[in-house]
Amino acid sequence: MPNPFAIQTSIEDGLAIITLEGFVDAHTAPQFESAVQSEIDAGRINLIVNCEKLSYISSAGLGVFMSFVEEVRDHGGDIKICGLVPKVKHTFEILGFQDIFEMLEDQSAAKQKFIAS
Amino acid sequence: MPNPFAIQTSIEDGLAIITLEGFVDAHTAPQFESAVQSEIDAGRINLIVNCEKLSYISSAGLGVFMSFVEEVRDHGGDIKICGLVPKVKHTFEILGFQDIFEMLEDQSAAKQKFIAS
Amino acid sequence: MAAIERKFTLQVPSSTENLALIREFVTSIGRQATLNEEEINKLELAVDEACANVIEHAYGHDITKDVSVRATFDDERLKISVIDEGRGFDPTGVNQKSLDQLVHERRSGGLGIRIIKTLMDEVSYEIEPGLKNELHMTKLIKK
Amino acid sequence: MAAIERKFTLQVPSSTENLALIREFVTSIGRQATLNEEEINKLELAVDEACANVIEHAYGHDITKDVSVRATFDDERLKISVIDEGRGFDPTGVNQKSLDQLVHERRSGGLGIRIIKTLMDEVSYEIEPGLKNELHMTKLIKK
Ligand SMILES: Nc1ncnc2c1ncn2[C@@H]1O[C@H](COP(=O)(O)OP(=O)(O)O)[C@@H](O)[C@H]1O
Ligand SMILES: Nc1ncnc2c1ncn2[C@@H]1O[C@H](COP(=O)(O)OP(=O)(O)O)[C@@H](O)[C@H]1O
Repeated sequence: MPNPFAIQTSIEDGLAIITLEGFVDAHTAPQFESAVQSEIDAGRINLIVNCEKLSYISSAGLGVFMSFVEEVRDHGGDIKICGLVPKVKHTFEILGFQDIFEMLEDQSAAKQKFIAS
Repeated sequence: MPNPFAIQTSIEDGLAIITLEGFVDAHTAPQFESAVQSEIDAGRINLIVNCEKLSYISSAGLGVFMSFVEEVRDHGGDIKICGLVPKVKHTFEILGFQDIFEMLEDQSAAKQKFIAS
Repeated sequence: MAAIERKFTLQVPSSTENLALIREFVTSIGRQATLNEEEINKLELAVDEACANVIEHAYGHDITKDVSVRATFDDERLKISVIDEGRGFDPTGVNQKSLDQLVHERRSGGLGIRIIKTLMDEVSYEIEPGLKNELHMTKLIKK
Repeated sequence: MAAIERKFTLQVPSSTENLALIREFVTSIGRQATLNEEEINKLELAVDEACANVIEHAYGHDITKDVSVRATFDDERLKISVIDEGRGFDPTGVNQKSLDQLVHERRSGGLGIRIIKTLMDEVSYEIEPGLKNELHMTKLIKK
């Protein structure tokens, strides 16, 4: 596990794109949380979390999605998830996240959704 | 560790090319040993061991090189090693293998050596 | 003839830094027990959740404490226990809220025990606060 | 102020199948002890060799036996012990042949103990055949 976790944020067309890589568990979730918090603090309420390179997530990571989504929706924004690999997608689905979050194939599909709405 | 070890043998220009992938330790070295043995049994005494994808070797793997090299050299052949990544190369060097084995950059350099000799 | 039971133990300081190692431990055992990838993924997540709970709740992030994970398997089942000497709790007293509720309350937690119960075939707690708390989990091995 | 000592234990059945897990265990600890990659690689190889020797020589590939690896570290040193209850041996009685000799004799072994002694800063054996044999190894942590 030389590089268990990495996180990157970029802004494209006014959308905040947070890219997760490796493991999001109770050890690394705080970094994810503060990345989301920073975007919201900066007034960005349309967020895409790109999970193409995310290989594992535990409830600590899922909790980050749970705890911010109402806040951004209250302000007319959203958090959309894209690029889930099957293993990670399965974890989201076990808990019923597909009923609350939009999960898109890839980043461009997620961007399209924001632009269309 | 979904794929800790793999081994492949191919014959090119009369040379046996054994390609190692992943970990060669006391658990997987027997497979390496029997791959070398098969080539020798088939009369092939010019062997290249391609280590480009080898990420780890312990003395069990080094022992395979040690135990066959005299035999093939007695018959005018050789075992040449190519493509060592720095970590693995370091293991070979700790034990002085560079004094006994030719270690080449890549497979084509190793083939060249056999053809030139 | 019954298969030999194989036994594994891992004991590490109570720190989330060790969760990755705990997951490696558990997936390696799952593979040896011939679980398929999907079952291994479930085992990995359940044990991660159990250990994260110990680190966070039983010990309140006190790295001088230890978390133990013990596993045994034979042909039929893989049993895994997570053991702490922390404060313990009453698992029957934890009320499980729906995901909707948790989201509504902007909670970042509250899913761990549900995950464990969903993913494992048998789950039981043995609690002796401050002495020894054990969470026993079983996964049946399908042939 | 002295750093807290952190303690790790792994116990697995005596099978070469578990060497990969033992290496994961050791590299994870090395990383936490802030060893650099080169030192971690040395530690990984030395402990692998020590455990392979236990599996092969101390127990003769008897999977019903256990191999234990214990590690502790603080700011200055990482200590790691490999423990078995197998047949033991006299480490002073093992004669170290040169690589040339081993190659000449077409030997496939005879490098393990040399590797351990070369890679670790301190090495000592405590042997009580059939009861408890311990190989203690230390790596100094350079700042
Ligand atoms: N091992 C434990 N020791 C003490 N308390 C625990 C333990 N596991 C769970 N709990 C308690 O049960 C509650 C629910 O746990 P869980 O469903 O995992 O959600 P979360 O950990 O996210 O709060 C925790 O908030 C905690 O109060
Ligand atoms: N843990 C051990 N228990 C019993 N005998 C051992 C142990 N470690 C080493 N030995 C003995 O010492 C010899 C040399 O060991 P080593 O240098 O590791 O080479 P190899 O294991 O390849 O033979 C072994 O062949 C064995 O007889």
